[in-house]
Amino acid sequence: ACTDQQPASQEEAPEEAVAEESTEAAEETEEASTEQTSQAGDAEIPAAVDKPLKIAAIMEFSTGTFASQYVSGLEAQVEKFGGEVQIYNANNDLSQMANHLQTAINQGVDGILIDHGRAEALNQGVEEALEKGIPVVTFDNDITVDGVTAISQDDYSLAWGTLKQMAQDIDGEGNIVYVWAGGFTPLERRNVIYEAFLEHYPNVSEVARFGSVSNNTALDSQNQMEAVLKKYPEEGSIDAVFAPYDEFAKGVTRAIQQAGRDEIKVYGIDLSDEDLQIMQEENSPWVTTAATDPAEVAGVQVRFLYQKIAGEETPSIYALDPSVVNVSDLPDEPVTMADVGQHIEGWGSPNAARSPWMDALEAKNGQ
Amino acid sequence: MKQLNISSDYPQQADLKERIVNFFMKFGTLLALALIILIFSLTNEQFLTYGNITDILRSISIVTLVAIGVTFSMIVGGFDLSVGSTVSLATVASGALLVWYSQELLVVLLVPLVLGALIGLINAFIVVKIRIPDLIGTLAVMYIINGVHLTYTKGYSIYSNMPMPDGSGTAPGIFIPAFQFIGQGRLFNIPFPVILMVVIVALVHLFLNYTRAGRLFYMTGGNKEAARLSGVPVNRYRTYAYVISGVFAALAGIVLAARIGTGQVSAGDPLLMDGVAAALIGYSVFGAGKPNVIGTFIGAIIIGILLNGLTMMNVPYYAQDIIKGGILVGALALTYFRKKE
Amino acid sequence: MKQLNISSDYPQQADLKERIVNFFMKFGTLLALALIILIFSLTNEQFLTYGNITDILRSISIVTLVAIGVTFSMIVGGFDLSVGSTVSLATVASGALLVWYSQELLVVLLVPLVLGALIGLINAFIVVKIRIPDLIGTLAVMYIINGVHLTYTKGYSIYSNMPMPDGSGTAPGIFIPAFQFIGQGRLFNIPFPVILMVVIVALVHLFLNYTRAGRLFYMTGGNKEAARLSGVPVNRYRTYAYVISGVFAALAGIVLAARIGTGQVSAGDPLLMDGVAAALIGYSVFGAGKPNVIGTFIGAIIIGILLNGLTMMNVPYYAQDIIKGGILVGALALTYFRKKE
Amino acid sequence: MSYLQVQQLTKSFGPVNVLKQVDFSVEPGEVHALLGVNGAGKSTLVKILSGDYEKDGGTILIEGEEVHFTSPSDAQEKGIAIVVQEVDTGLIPNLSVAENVTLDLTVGGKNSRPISWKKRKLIAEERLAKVQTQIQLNRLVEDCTLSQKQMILLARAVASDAKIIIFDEPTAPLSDQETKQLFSVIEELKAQGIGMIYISHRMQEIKQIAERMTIMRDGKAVAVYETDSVSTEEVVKTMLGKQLHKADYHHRDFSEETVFEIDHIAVPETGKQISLSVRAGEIVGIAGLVGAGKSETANAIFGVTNAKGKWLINGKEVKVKSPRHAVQAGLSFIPEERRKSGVLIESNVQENLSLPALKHFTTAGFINRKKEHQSALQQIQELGIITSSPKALMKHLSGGNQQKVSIGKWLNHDSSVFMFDEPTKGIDVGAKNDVFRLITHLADQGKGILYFTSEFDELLQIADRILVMADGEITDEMLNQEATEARLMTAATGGNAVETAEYQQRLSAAGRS
Ligand SMILES: Nc1ncnc2c1ncn2[C@@H]1O[C@H](COP(=O)(O)OP(=O)(O)OP(=O)(O)O)[C@@H](O)[C@H]1O
Ligand SMILES: Nc1ncnc2c1ncn2[C@@H]1O[C@H](COP(=O)(O)OP(=O)(O)OP(=O)(O)O)[C@@H](O)[C@H]1O
Ligand SMILES: [Mg+2]
Ligand SMILES: [Mg+2]
Repeated sequence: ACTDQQPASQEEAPEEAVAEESTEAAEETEEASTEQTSQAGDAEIPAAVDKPLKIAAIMEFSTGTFASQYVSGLEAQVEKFGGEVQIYNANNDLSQMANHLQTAINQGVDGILIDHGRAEALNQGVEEALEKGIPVVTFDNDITVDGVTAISQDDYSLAWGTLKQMAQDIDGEGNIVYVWAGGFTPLERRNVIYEAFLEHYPNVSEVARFGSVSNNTALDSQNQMEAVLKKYPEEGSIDAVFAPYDEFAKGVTRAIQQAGRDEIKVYGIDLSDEDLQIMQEENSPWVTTAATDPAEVAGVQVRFLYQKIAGEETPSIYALDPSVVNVSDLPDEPVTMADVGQHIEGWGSPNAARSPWMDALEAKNGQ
Repeated sequence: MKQLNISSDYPQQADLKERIVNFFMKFGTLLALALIILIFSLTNEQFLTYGNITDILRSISIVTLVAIGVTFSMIVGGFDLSVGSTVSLATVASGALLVWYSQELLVVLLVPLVLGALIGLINAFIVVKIRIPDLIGTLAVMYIINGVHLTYTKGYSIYSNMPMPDGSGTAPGIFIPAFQFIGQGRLFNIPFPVILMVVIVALVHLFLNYTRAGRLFYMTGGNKEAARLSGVPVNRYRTYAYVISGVFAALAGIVLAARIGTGQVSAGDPLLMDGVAAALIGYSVFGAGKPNVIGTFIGAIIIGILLNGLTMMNVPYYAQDIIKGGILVGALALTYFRKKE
Repeated sequence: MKQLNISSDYPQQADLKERIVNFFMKFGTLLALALIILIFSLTNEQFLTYGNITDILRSISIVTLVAIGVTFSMIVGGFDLSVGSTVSLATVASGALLVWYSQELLVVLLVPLVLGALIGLINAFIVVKIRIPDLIGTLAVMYIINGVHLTYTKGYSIYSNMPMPDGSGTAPGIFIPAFQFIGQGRLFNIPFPVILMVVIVALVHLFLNYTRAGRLFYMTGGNKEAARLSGVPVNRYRTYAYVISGVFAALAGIVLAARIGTGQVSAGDPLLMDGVAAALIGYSVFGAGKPNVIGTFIGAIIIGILLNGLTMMNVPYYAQDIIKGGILVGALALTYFRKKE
Repeated sequence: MSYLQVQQLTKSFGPVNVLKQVDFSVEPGEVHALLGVNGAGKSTLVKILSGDYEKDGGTILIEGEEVHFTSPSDAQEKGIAIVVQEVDTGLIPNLSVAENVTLDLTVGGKNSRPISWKKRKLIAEERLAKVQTQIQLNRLVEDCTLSQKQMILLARAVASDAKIIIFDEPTAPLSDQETKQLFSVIEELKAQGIGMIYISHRMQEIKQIAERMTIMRDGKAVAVYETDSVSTEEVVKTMLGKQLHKADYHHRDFSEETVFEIDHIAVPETGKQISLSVRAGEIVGIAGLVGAGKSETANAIFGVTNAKGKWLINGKEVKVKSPRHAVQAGLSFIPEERRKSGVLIESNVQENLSLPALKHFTTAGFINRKKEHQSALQQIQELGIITSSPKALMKHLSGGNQQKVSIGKWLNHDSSVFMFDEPTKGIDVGAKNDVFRLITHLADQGKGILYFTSEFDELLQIADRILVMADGEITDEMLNQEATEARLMTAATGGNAVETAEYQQRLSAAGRS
């Protein structure tokens, strides 16, 4: 499924906006997933993974629902494989993240997962890890050291997916509000697409922009959105809000709901159980979001790592396909992350990066 | 007893320059506030609407509650850095009680308040009894409480019908409307948190300025040793102050949870700085030169108005910080400059 | 002249209990540190390896630099809340100079340091000249600097070959290796930032204790009035302290940029708390009872070791906070409890 | 020609004119005393001379040349050193004794040079020896006693090579012996041709060492006298602007019932036990040299430090675990260090006065501010406290007036026992007389009084019974009629428990009238 949708969204994205790596990623993805998505079978379990492995997960931050679900995804998959995962949380501090990477290497772990962060800070550590024979799989960062598998949720496609839906809904013209803050790689990437979007749709104009990321992002966004709503009190003066981070979207949605301005629609990025609930509330202004399943991302990342440990070939780049979730596609009864896939085509890719022996390994450790 | 009076009354009239300086010392901060309001209402006609004013007040209600607690700790000459984490804990606790344990309103209100009081007691124990300096003692407690509330929720925020973190299905409870009313409801078309805030500010003001206990708080902070020798149980009052600080932070946490309808982990962290800033700005209001609740309230209003007005003017949030900082300095410069020659 | 001893030296031999208490007051913190190291090295054989020790030292090098600055401001009886934002500004400035303007190493080092000194001057102007209380004055500056550095980069972090925020193509420069060496290089198999840190700690220690200027800093902080009356230009020394604080924060920012190879916006924020905590723990080392650089260094080591050891023991980061807080309280309780009866 | 000459000096703080065209001069080798009631402006005058404050008008001449001081270092350069009245404003509490004594070496000026810690200690030791003192050089100043702090300041001033040294009430915290030491230092300085300004409220001292005196009243220098050619009465009259009726001790009657008794209270700091009793209406003096442990004992009795033992008020045992218990039980305490523990310096006069008895001004938890204000006004009147208003901050009051507030605040409180620790320290003769009258008045109302002091003459003046304390223990006891300064001094320096037993015997032999 993912191979169908990806190129489609690529084609529609304005050329100048899409960084080259993204296109490359898409191409490699195609290969990778066909190659890796082989059938399950009772293949022999490689000796290298047939023992409790110690895995380190180096995370830039672990607050927010996305991170929480990602962590439980990691834990679930590693546990199924009989290993143990240790979370190193840098709490948004890059140098701490580099320190943690070093600590993990000193600990002599069997494999390292990296979530977010930046190449410049981590390259040194990653190289050292590889030298010491510790395989590394990264998620959503720009590390390009040889021998590392980098998976990403493709922020460019995420942004484009939801923006495209917005463009269709407002028919290519109108006043929009943009919630954004810099300093975070994913948000910066999404912003690249947004700037391109504005150029592509000259009739869409941004009337207000605000946003800041703190531990209380949703409430801050809510307060600021209230101010914006007060500034544009007439119905129809705002058509839509683009909130490329679910904490933004939550706050904005609540502000709109409480002001009774249901005519304004919210277009977000990311999805969690909580987000689903908010979106499914009656007359929720949050109509569309683009997302990948964080637990799924984690699963793929862990499986790639185990493949590496087992000595199998893995691609250097693998991009997970984001899906655009429209509330209209969901049924009336509450949906959870677990069953989004039943309603949204292309949601999740449970068989990505799955080697034949993995089922056996899972079965063995699941008793 | 023979009366012996050698005091001579000094001339009461100060000269003009003196009076201008005095005026600015007293009203500098208020003047700055008035100026800000003027500018915003000129540049934006929506600014002074009833709806926007209540919005601003509602948006500062939580910070004001935190800042009142901070004010109490400052009055007794202490400092409470743990308020932010207490807000987080209270938010998460009320969320957990509602969603995980489907408790009744009363329980949902009481438990966080008791937790807040407990944290206050811990702070007091560390600062008053063990005598660790307040800044570092409450900093340590801040770490601990942050850790506790995150460990308790395993890092997850708590929301209605969430899947349980231990994987045991869906949480049974929801954020009941009666609870949400505390953060989102309206009475006589005034947001409930605004009413709550104004009533509390008024009560605390009366308490601090017109009651014996209030006076003793101030005396304790003025000179612990002298107050103690005058028979004031200073350690008890310092303990009270930390407990009150904890309870107000917990109350802020409850209002926060009710407002966002989520038991958001770490949600209280950003409130510490703003709460402290509000309390400190309060020093300068009316030239008080000491922590006082009306000043704190006005400090919170200044911070809230800036956020609202600048957002309306579409100033990016980071540039807002510059203006916020600049206005802080400006307002305070009026007050403090030339204070002591 | 006849000597008449009015000082009545107290009996030199305190009783045993007294001596134990004194011992703990002096060495409580170090004892706690030793205990922590013992526990970690018992539970984890990797802990006391050369690699891990240098890692720990490298990981605290940035915080130590910040904490030294904070120590200076504390020595003169002030407080500098703006150090975190100064770190961010310096980090972004060196990033911008490298990546946007392809500048040479010398420029990349000098400009942030000058910026740090400038911020120090602004702080000093506000606190010393306008007499706004240090906590709130430097808080305001913190807001302003945060705003300035975010506005400057439009909120983007700066990394090699990034697309320019104004859309004018790709940035010309990169993080040159000579610069990265500051954060990531090694000399004699010791990480360069560790060498930098140790040398600076030693120099600052010598400076503070064995030079005239160093003592004047302490005198200024000990009793501003008495120092002034003895002819110390206290305001000048307070100004120096803020400037030094700013310069050290800027230096920390440079090392941070070199370490992460990015001009990361807001990167300095988390350093404030840890820097302050390190400086405060330092009070208790050797029972100094006042800010001192060796104590600050040991404070930073304690924080660094806890983080490293607990991570190795697979304690979730939020539970680490509980332990961090607990150990802070424990170490300080040894020191402060029974200090004054 | 005078070495230092001050002409038409004026100074005001806001609306308050503190100095009104003051003329004043000092010759080399002369001790020039400065006298005046509390708040007369003495400290202000010398603070201007030492560069602390800037003058508003008038001229200061040194050797005939006009000088302008804008900072303390200006004054130091011109050879003016000062030993300040509030010792804590002259010392750096968190630095060692050695460093405080050698502060000038660090600060700069002509003596400045980098010195090693070892050298510094040597110099400090020498300097302290010059004022005949030894103090542990490593001790932090904040841990030193008041008299030690005073001697440190003194050592520094003497070492400063100044041409003029100003002493602002130097002997207030010193014992007789230390005062003697100080005087011998002063004599030596005189011999070296150094001029000194000496502020004190103690007439005998001034008679003893000063050549001339200038009397200040209400911000004006009203008279200059040669010490030898003027009587004490004349001086006091000029100071106060009226005659002072000094009350001599006259036998007072008091009831036989014991109002307050302490039984074997273990004083933590001295490690000694104390027992004593006070009858209703009796003034019991506790005499002792500085360092005898009087303050420690007083603190222990008032529950400031946690002492163990038995307290009985009106025959009933009470628990005194903290000052609050003591206050509730009916004790009042005027501590020695008023700025530190007697008054709240940043609060106003009215709040200070009402503090211990705040309950009396409270109905249902609320303070009756009008009543509070009225009461404060009345007390300011009665005690002669000089202040612009009851709302004035304590820190703007002169030292003596602060002391009056420190006493006055207890008068609203219905205590049965009053404890005074050096209550006359730093207050002028008029005020001292007022304080004595106050104390006698309280005693006449049936209160028990405990009066701790090292000023033996004061006790002879008002105490009905005197206990002598040495090294934390009571070594002698006598009725006023039996007391002489000599006997007090013997007991205070060498007295021991045996003597007390002897005394008891002698008393009973004499039938104890
Ligand atoms: N900084 C100040 N601001 C306002 N008034 C002041 C200040 N300093 C002193 N005064 C006032 O000036 C007057 C003189 O004070 P000063 O300290 O010189 O008296 P003094 O003669 O030294 O008295 P004492 O014997 O009590 O020490 C007092 O009335 C005092 O209240
Ligand atoms: N900080 C301290 N630590 C230990 N002992 C002290 C301390 N301060 C004073 N002492 C000792 O306690 C005893 C009493 O001291 P203090 O000078 O207070 O007595 P005092 O009789 O009240 O004299 P004063 O006339 O100064 O009030 C002395 O032996 C003194 O050396
Ligand atoms: Mg005086
Ligand atoms: Mg005493």
